[in-house]
Amino acid sequence: MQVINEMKLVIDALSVNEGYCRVAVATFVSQLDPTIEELNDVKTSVSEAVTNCIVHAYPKKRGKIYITARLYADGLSRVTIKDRGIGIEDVKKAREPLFTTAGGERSGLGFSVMESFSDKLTVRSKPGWGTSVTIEKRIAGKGK
Amino acid sequence: MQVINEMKLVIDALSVNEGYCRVAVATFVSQLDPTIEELNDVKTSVSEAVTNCIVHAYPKKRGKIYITARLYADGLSRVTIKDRGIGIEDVKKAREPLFTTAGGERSGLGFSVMESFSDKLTVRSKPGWGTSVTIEKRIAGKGK
Amino acid sequence: MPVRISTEANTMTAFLSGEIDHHSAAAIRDAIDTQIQINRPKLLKLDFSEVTFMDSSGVGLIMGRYKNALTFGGRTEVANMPAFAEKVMRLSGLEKIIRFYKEK
Amino acid sequence: MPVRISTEANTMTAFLSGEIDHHSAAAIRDAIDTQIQINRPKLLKLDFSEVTFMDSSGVGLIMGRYKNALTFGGRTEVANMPAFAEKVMRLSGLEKIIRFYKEK
Ligand SMILES: Nc1ncnc2c1ncn2[C@@H]1O[C@H](COP(=O)(O)OP(=O)(O)O)[C@@H](O)[C@H]1O
Ligand SMILES: Nc1ncnc2c1ncn2[C@@H]1O[C@H](COP(=O)(O)OP(=O)(O)O)[C@@H](O)[C@H]1O
Repeated sequence: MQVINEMKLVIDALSVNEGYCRVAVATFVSQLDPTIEELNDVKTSVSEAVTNCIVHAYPKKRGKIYITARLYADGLSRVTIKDRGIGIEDVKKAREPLFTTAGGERSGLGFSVMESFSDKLTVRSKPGWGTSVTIEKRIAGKGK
Repeated sequence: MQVINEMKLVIDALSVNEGYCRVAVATFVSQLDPTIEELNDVKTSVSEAVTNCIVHAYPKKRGKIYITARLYADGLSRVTIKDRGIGIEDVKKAREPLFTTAGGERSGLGFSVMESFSDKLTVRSKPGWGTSVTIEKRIAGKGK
Repeated sequence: MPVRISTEANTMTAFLSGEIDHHSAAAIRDAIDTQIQINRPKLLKLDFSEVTFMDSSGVGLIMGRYKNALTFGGRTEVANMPAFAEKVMRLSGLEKIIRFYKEK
Repeated sequence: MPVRISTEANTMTAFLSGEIDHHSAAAIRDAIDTQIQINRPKLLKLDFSEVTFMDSSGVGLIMGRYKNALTFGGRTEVANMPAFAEKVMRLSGLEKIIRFYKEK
């Protein structure tokens, strides 16, 4: 399927950038003329993935978040959020609802939200290499 | 001077992305709490540079626009807009007001606007290599 | 500030607003906890009617306030959760331990 | 559509709105030129009061309409240029050949 538009964003993994990242992706996806609900789904799942890069990926150093968003002619949006952080030992376990390694007030629902707010979620991770999360969301849009 | 935040955006050189690029940069620069006028200055000069990548840089192929925005602790914003297009033969001449090689309705005022809307404009270009435009704008901000 | 707090008799109400994410939750949490400490309310009411975005950080935020209020013997209720945030809430199962309701 | 056009006697007014850049200028240009062709106005009035952003593409847009109206013997005026766009206008020198004015 043909990519009709693509953007890549690289940004510091700082919590002050959370809002910026999800809005940057959502505004780009807006070109597919999504409904408000579809756009909120994209925003929410991107927010979870970006927050994970900030909260979990770089416990010791200041790192970067790598975002790619692709729009396809048939209305598919595919967003990849990647870090070069510590990675995840056991991805299957990490994706279980309520599982969290973080203290504070993390709910362990990040991956569950990404899964239920998108059509397909792919997580690739390796300790020491980093984590890459791909969120696919089909935009039926206002016109349909 | 310390960089407090940085973002890089790579996006297709399509005219549909003009609005997206200037808003993406302006929203990022908003962290420095600019006045409405300062923000409009950034938006306008970024718009000129991005439009040039779309109108002039890639006459034959579909290319990319490379944007970097850096925010400094003292309130400086530094935005670089780059392409890997055809480049500019004579940069000094290109920067003259009203000079344009394009037909249509280009006014030849792009570089003049960038210059008068920013504190410092740097243009680097080489035929066959591409063009890189750096716009520096000091944000005094609402607080000052 | 993304939260405004008012106290009346034994009830403390926190009106949250704007976008709730991991970043903004920190300030909201601190503001509410300071007031819980001072007022020790019997009922903590979290009003979400002015919230425009929320991810799973909102779940942690509610859960954390619930626990903190309980420390002082108070219970927590959540009012006016916007429709777009209900999907996150259902995933959390919070409705099993906290009362959610809508006001007109 | 970022332009609304109304015609009255020999005057045609184009109300531009939203963000004017190289991308949006194309549709505005086509819409106005089609109507110039049809109406051949003695006076073309370009009203910028609803414009929220403008870069140098706005200069080319005005200049192009000025020339096109002139082809049919019409003159062009620009009304209500917003303050933020005046800096671009000053650079262009357009005020030397076209009348700019504000209405209340
Ligand atoms: N980008 C990441 N880098 C490293 N670890 C991660 C990353 N994303 C998620 N994890 C791990 O997966 C666990 C579950 O993530 P998630 O479902 O989003 O819940 P939460 O963020 O609330 O902990 C996290 O606690 C963390 O251990
Ligand atoms: N990114 C670029 N790539 C190639 N040529 C460029 C680029 N930017 C500007 N130029 C050249 O410089 C000239 C002047 O640019 P500018 O002042 O922005 O006016 P305009 O865009 O209206 O032509 C252009 O007509 C073009 O020849």
